Amino acid sequence: MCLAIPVQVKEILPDDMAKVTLDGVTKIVSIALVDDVKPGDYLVLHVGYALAKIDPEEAERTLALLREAAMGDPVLGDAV
Amino acid sequence: MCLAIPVQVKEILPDDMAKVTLDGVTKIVSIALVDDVKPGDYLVLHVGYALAKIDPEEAERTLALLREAAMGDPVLGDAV
Amino acid sequence: MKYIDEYRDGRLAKDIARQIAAAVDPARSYHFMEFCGGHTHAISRYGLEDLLPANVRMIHGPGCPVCVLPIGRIDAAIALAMRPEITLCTYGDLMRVPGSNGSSLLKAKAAGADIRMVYSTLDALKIAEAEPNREVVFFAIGFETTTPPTALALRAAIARQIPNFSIFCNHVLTPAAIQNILESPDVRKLGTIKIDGFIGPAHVSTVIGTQPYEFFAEEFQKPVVVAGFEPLDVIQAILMLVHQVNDGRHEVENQYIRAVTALGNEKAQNEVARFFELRESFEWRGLGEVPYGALRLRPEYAQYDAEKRFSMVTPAAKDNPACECGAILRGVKKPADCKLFGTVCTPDTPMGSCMVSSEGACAAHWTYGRFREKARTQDEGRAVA
Amino acid sequence: MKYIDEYRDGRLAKDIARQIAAAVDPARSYHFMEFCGGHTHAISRYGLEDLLPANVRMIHGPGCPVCVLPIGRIDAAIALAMRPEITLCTYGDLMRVPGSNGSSLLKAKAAGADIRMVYSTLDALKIAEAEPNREVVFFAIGFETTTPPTALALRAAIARQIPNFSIFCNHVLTPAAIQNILESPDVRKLGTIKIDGFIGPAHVSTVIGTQPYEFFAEEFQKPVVVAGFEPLDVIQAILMLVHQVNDGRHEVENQYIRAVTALGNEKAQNEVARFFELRESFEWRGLGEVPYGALRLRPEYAQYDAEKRFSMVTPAAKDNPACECGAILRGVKKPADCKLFGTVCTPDTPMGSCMVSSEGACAAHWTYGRFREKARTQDEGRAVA
Amino acid sequence: MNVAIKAYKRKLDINNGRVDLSHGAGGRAMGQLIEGIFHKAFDNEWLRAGNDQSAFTVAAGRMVMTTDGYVVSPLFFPGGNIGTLAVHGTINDIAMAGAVPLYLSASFIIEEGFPLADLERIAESMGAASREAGVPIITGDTKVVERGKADGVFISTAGVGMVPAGLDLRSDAARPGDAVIVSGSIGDHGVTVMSKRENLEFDTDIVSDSAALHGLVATMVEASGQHIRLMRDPTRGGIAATLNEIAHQSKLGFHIDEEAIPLKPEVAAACEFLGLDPLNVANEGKLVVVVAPEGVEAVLAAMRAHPLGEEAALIGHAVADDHCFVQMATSFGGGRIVDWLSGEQLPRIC
Amino acid sequence: MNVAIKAYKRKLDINNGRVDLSHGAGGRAMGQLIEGIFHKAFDNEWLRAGNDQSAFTVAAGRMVMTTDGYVVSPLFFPGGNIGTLAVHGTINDIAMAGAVPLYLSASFIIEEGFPLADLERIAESMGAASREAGVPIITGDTKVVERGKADGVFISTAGVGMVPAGLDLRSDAARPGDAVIVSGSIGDHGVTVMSKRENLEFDTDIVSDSAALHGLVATMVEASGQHIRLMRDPTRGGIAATLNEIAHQSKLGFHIDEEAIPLKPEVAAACEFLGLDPLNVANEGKLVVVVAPEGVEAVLAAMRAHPLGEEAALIGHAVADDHCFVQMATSFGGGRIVDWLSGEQLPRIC
Ligand code: SF4
Ligand code: SF4
Ligand SMILES: [Mg+2]
Ligand SMILES: [Mg+2]
Ligand SMILES: [Mg+2]
Ligand SMILES: [Mg+2]
Ligand SMILES: [Mg+2]
Ligand SMILES: [Mg+2]
Ligand SMILES: [Mg+2]
Ligand SMILES: [Mg+2]
Ligand SMILES: [Mg+2]
Ligand SMILES: [Mg+2]
Repeated sequence: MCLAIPVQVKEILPDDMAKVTLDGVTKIVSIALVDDVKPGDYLVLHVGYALAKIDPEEAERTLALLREAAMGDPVLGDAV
Repeated sequence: MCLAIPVQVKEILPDDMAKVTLDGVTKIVSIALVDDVKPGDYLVLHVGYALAKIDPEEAERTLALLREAAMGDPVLGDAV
Repeated sequence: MKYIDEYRDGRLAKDIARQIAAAVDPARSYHFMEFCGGHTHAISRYGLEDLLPANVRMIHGPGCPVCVLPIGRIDAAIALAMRPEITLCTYGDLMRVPGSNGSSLLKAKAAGADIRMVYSTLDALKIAEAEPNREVVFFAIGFETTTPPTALALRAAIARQIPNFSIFCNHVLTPAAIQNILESPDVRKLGTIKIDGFIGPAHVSTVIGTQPYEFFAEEFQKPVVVAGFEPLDVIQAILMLVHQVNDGRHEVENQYIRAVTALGNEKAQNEVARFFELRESFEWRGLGEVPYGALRLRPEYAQYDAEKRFSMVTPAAKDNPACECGAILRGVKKPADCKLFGTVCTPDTPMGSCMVSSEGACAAHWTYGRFREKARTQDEGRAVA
Repeated sequence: MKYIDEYRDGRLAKDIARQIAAAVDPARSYHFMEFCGGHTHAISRYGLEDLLPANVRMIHGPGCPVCVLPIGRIDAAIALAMRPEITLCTYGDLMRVPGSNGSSLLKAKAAGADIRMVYSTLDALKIAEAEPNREVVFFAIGFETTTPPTALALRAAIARQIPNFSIFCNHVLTPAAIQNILESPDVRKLGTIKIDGFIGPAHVSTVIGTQPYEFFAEEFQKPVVVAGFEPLDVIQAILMLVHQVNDGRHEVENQYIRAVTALGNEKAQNEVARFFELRESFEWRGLGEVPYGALRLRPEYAQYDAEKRFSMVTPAAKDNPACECGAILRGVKKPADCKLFGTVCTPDTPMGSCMVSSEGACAAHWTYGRFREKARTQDEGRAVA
Repeated sequence: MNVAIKAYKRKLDINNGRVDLSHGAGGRAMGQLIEGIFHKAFDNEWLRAGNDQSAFTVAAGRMVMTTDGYVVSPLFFPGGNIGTLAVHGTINDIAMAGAVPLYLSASFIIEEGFPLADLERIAESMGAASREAGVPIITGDTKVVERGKADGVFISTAGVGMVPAGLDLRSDAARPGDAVIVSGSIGDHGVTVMSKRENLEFDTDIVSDSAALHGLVATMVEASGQHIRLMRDPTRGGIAATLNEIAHQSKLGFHIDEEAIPLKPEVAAACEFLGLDPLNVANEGKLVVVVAPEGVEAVLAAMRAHPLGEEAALIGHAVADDHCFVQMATSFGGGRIVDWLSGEQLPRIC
Repeated sequence: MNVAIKAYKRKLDINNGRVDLSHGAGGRAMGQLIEGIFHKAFDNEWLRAGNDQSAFTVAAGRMVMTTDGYVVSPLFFPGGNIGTLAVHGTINDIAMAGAVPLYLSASFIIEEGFPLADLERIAESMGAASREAGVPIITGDTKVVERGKADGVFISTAGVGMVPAGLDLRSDAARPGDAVIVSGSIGDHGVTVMSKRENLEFDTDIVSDSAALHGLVATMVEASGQHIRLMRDPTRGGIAATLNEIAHQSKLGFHIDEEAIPLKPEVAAACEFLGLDPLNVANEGKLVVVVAPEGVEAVLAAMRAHPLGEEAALIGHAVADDHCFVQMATSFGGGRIVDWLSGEQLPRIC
């Protein structure tokens, strides 16, 4: 039910809509719930609405942590 | 368009309707346009409504006239 | 089938045909117009023409309500039916009548209009009751035979308070049409076509009686024999007409005494009078404007009058100019005289109204009788070759 | 697929699994509940359990909005959909959820109800605009993830003046459910089930942020790691939980930092707050009445609230008494502990809600994991034989 | 129909159940529907084999293949239902080649919401009809479409058969002088179906003539196969359409005699009610055969000796005619053309 | 399709015309529709012969027959339309027996109002597909139903074919140890059709894989016919359904490897959008073949040498399993069951 996927913005359209893409598949979705969306941004898409932006640096950091963890280094995570 | 057929009344039903028959085929029709319809009567049926009673004596007279005419006797008809 | 089979007795028919042959004056010709499509159909379907002497010719009159409905009325009905809220109920006969530009109710239905074929006005009422969200319009058409059932439906709609039912009224009157034919320039003034007598309507007359024909018989000095729709009825009526012509009489005679009286069905007449009134003028396809030739709903029933309720307009629309329906309906020409007959105009793709209903002169001839012409042409063709 | 493929890297997963194995204390067991169905699905679909040491067990929580919808709400929706004027729009997930007596929206549709599956609330609005004569009701269901889209549809319906659109609101709140589990007698008082930590919701958290979990971590002394729905996200979160347990910490950590912040999506939160308010109590299937565990439309939007607009009642309806969904949702039992599992209850004919959505604990186990049990039983069977 | 799944534990609720979209989705529910209704009703080794196609052994020779779609409304009528039509009609099209029908296939398109009880009833009558005819339904397919996108159920059957050596009936084989024989009374099927049509309803004891004609055909072929020019089953459009088709294909005309055509009084009466010509009304258990003059006696005798041909009648002859007219001497004594019906506005009758 | 009437003078208005009820009534209008669209598009001697059935000569041997109904929505999609599916799908069910498809029949059920231009487009692509495959459509049927009682057009095709001597593929023939090969990437057809569904619309360059597989099958049979156990085209329900069916029919299990299954990135992405598993998505030009270990190399080589099998891949093996589970090693490294999809809620895709 909470299925959501990461998509990239191709084009901003009127009425808070945007054309987004995932590996050659394109769809028009609502970006009314997220501010300052720009082409190139990655969004979390759920039932036709973007819910959040994906932060590329944090994503990279997660992967780095994963790779470290895989090597046995301590996993620090992001204590909040 | 003016297709009409002779049917015999089998049964008088409520609401000015009647069950009529023609050679083993039965249908329910309106008799609202004809007065004093009784079982056994023959009616002229058109688009679901009886338009007239058939007068058995006159029908017999027509056939008699036809037979006379066929024999060459003068056709008298019914001058009105 | 009682009152059917005995009037289809072929042996009796041959005997009467013999009497007709004996009665006719070989020196003259007899032209009788059967006003009604019902008679036209019977003549064609039973091959009656084969039984008549060569100098007795039947002229097919305008007596088919489907055939005389003008193209503009079909266009108006189609335009109405295409409206999303409308359910148009109609007798099956109307489905294929050509409107403008090759349109028809059948094609409008295919294009998405909600059009339902009904067997009776009662069915249309039932639909209106069952589907209160639809505007159910009954496409009313027909002569005096078919008008009383429409009147009764209207009465029931009022009594049962069915607000979503209305009537697109196209009921027409036979006496007016007969008068129009007799007064047409072709028939009266130019004398190009001779009509020696009429076979009067069968079922129309059950309603209006024989009295309305007295005027023509007297005024135009033409014999009229009201006849049933079975083939023996028709052939007997022809014999009666031959006798009148031979005797120089021009009376109204009633062959269909088993169902028709002088005064007709007064109850039905009253129903019609209660709900309908005369139109000053109404177009008949083929005949043009006919004064007092049609009915409309009385103003007090305006809410049931689809023309008013939906502000319908009847567009001006022209028949195919090559179509000879008008001349055929007035008895001036025969179907085979039309260039379109049997080429582009057939019952499958009718161009004119006479080709639509099986009671139309062209359709009846094509469906049942065209082998006669073909036989002729073929013989001629072979004679030439 | 960027941000997908890299989180499905099996080699990396094996390495992390090795780290988990190295980190765990062999003398103790670790029970972690993944609250969300999305995590349950990922664990089953990718076979994550095969990678975990025997003393790390995952407990499938109630985090599937479809699974926790009580039977009475389904019955109410079916009753509404059977009304002739209603068009019920719903996400496909709900179609097969069992109501009372073997009913479901799928069967109601087969029986004539006008039920349409939509992909987005936008589609439901489109239907309402295109068919102004229908009463279009959106069957709204979902956690905090799915509520903002419903709020936006409501905003659009008001702005575009769509009077025939309304919402049957079944939105529920995750923190309330987590609290309910932690406070349930099984978990808290009886101690029959031990939960050592939680994997926190992924997409719910994009909206509400990580802050709401602080309370539990503190109050119940349980670690929480918010994690993404990809398998590497999950396994990384498990490793993080193991470390917290080993360290005796009970913090809220965020593995899903690429999409989740501490405060979440405030714009979405505001949209929700504008149109919705808390219900004092709402039944969760399996959990019973959960205080402040769901939302309803604010009274000023009553005309858009299908429950009020159509005077809907939620009938009292009992689950199949043999169904163990409740215990499973609270982590007390496992799917295979239910007598109905895999016999009369399968995803084709679900008896309880956990068998309906592919995110339900029973469905996920049946669809992806049941070979494990069978293998066990088979081995046992053979051992005996 | 290749699904054989035992893992489905809950029984089909035939009495109260309806077909829903899951029954067409390729999963277990579909397998259960197919097994629980179709395999059970048709019951044969080919279906049980559960392949995408079914196999059978043939001898060398001339085969025929045919297909027809059945969309009759209403689905059930006195004397049969859409299922019996789907079996009989396709067998008959095979039989009209003089062939021995061997196997049938059946493709079902079912509207969401269709009662399982009705589906079972249809399937069972198909099974019975196919067993009675000795022509098994060896392969099939099931699709479910949304409510409002079909009309209950549509069935398309196909059939194959083997033509006896030496027989080759063709649509252009009629010759002037040939006799036209009809196997029995006309119009029964069409009138029966129309009598049950909403808005047209009338009561009559007439039942559909729906029947498989291959047995009758076999006796005819045996009696005088070499003299049979061609056969047709006069379904949609009635014998009027059939004779006109043959006339155009064989490039000749027909002269038929109205009085010779077998017609039940009730059918005649129903046609009066409806304003229809019985020549245009559909049949589902009758055939029209064109026979060379030398074979007339033998064929007619063979037909009359068979239960489905007891009332067989010689109704006319082929004549040379460039216009391909079908002409009829009316019982009244005149002549007329018998034409295709134009733009028929009738209920669907097959 | 036995009407051959020249008396109809007005041309079909293909550009603007629509199918109306007269096109199904058995009269001239129907004859004109059939001739003007179907006979023209399929264009062969059998249809021109104008009989109720069509004849052909066969040698003695084992024949197969199959049927399928096609109800896909939308009717047109990238890579094909309902007509190409109806030709390819039925040819494929014949081919899955290892047989040489010979002839097809086609039954059309058309909704009143359907544009003649669309019907012609469908018929022409069927004609082209059948000519390309060398399998003529030799007999057919046309019905027209009222608006709202169908969904544009439904097509049921049936087919017959001849099995090469010595070949006998059966659903229960798989044995533990056998290899499972798929002929190419999965899910292309289903994703293409879904991408065009109203409300689900997304854009992608994927096209349906709709194709006739008998040529590929012929090379496989030639290469190693004796080692082929059985074949299936994984249509509705995808390869998940196909493998489960085979498992239950052959009473064994399968172990397959997710990484080995050919899958286009766009199909994978579309499945993410829709929350679907590509294993459940339909194919219309792919086959799954179970091969005895000795034949694997030859079959795989033959497949890869054929344009429709270039991407053929060995995806797993049959194993002994009383539970008939299809188990898959995920690319992630875990194990899972691959099951039938339950109560699919997808658009109709074949
Ligand atoms: S044949 Fe057609 S066009 Fe000619 S007069 Fe008759 S109806 Fe008119
Ligand atoms: S198997 Fe079915 S009945 Fe048992 S707990 Fe799970 S959902 Fe409930
Ligand atoms: Mg056929
Ligand atoms: Mg047939
Ligand atoms: Mg199939
Ligand atoms: Mg329907
Ligand atoms: Mg036939
Ligand atoms: Mg098949
Ligand atoms: Mg198939
Ligand atoms: Mg046919
Ligand atoms: Mg439709
Ligand atoms: Mg197949």
